[in-house]
Amino acid sequence: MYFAISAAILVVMVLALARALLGPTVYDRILAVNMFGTKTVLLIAVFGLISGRFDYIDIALVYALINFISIVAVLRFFEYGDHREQES
Amino acid sequence: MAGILDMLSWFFLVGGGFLGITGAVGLFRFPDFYTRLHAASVTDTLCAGFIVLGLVLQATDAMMVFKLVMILLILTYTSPTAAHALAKSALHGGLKPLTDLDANNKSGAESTQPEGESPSTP
Amino acid sequence: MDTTLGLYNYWIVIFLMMVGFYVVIAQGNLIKKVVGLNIFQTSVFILYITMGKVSGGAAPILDDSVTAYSNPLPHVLILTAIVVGVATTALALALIVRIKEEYGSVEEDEIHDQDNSL
Amino acid sequence: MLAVTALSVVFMRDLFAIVMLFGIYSLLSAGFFVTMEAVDVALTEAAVGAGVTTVLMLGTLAMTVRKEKARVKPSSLLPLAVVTITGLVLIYGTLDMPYMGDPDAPVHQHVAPRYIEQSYEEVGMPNIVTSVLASYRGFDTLGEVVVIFTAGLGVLTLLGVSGDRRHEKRPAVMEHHLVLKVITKALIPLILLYALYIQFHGDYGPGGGFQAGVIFGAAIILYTIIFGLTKGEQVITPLFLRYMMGAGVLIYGGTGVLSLLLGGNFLDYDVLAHDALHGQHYGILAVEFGVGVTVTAVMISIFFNFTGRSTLSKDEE
Repeated sequence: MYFAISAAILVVMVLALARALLGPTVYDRILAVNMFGTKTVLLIAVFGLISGRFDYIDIALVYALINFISIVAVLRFFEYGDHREQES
Repeated sequence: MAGILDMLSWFFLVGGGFLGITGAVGLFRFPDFYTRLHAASVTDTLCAGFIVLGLVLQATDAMMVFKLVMILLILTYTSPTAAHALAKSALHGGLKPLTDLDANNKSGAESTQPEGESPSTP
Repeated sequence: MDTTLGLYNYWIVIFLMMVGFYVVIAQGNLIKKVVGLNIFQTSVFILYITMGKVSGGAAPILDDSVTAYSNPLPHVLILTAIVVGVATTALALALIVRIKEEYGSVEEDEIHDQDNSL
Repeated sequence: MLAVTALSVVFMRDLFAIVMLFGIYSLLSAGFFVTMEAVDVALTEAAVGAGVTTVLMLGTLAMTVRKEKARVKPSSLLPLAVVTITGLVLIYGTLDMPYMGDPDAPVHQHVAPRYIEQSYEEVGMPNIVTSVLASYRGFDTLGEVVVIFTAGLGVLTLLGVSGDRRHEKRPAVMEHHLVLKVITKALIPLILLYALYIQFHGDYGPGGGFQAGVIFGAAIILYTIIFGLTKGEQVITPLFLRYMMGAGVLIYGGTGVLSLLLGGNFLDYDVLAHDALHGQHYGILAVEFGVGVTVTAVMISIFFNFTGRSTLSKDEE
């Protein structure tokens, strides 16, 4: 049953990856990466339950934090890059 | 008691999985960025919540429950925030919502971002 | 079938390694080269971790209920290698920034042209 | 999936998209490490690959160009041939490799059994990775720390901005993101607390100085991204960062020298306390702390330099 859940998450990941590859605008890609990150957190958490060792939860926690940081960073630099292009 | 908990947990897990796939299909199929954002972020948050809740009901260790709850908390904090920031910067960056088909969708997208256009160029 | 499953990881590693290699030697853009280098690096990490895997082994944190562990040594090596990797990547990127400032370009061809025209 | 992502990197022109894909790529490889039971490595890759590397690459992109130039001469045939031949040779080589997960493979015969069986008696730590990292292979790790320190110095020399230009007024870029600011304020203490947990829980679970340093650095980087470089440098001044970078290495080396003075070998922690196990414990704690301090300082200082440089080059235009 856990495996069914992980399979579902994997399907979601594949679709998100496809969107990241196709994504016409940059924002689509960022969105897909964000979703991908969230799903990785869930996948690792589920995996931790499968194996019954709660060390994995630590990793999932780190992911949840780092994912947010990277999204914010991407947004910031992207906005910043836009300003540059407009000015020059 | 254990049986009920188990059933509840499976209900959450299956619901989460279903929502996740729905969201991903939406992310993949919807026509423009804002609709995709809607599909992804709303289902994403709920799906994460469901799956983590399901896992919490399955967990045996108090520490594990605590950490899972932390994950849930962080996800419910960050994921809507990220979606909001994304929508805002997309609007700011000049990406227009798709207008011709459904006016409802557009007004919905704009009413949640009323301050989106005012603090613009430095 | 057994061969395929047992060696599948190595093949993926080699594929990734070659992709990274190709990017490094065939692409002219310096930033892309750094990404290629990183891909190469990750493939080496995966190779090591694959070697450290023992089937049925658990993560190398001692626990009474576990009998077999995966090999901790590759983990240690790779752990430090990742952090060192990001430090060197930062250094490479810093160099690229300086090159961009001096030459006004991050394309290899243009930098060569400028060097030759001096 | 890894392969698809890597391949698509080759064909993408837009460097920004490449960086995004690289983020996904490193998330994927971290997932792979989890399935391979390498929890410590996955933790590191999660913090480093998805967070810091992406941030740094974006910083570079902000300073250079976003699009790759169209190639003039399509001379990719020769490299392709070289790559294919090398790949084939390597694949031929794998035919002799032991299968994945085989417990009789040569890798598992040499020193690993000793680490697994005796490290608990000799070092007293449940996490074998930590005990090997800090105790058995302490010299290696010292070397790595010095490498990181050197890389930090290198970035400082290449991109460092001289003192008087540093204090020009720089506006916070994300001034208008109110929601982000509030959430970040709530999150940062959590991240810092979690980094400390990782730092000091490294003996029992996955974690240790390297990971904690990166996460700690990421928290400060997040603060700087949201509130601007000026405020970030008020939290941790660049001068303090430089001291921190050195101090970490010195703590590590100092532990070694201390054990030398107390009559043991260099980095032999047995002599640090009344019995060997406690000595090992103190030694590893000190060493991990040193590692954490250096890694934190180097990460933050690299990031400060990148951002400072990019705001400057913007002013010059």
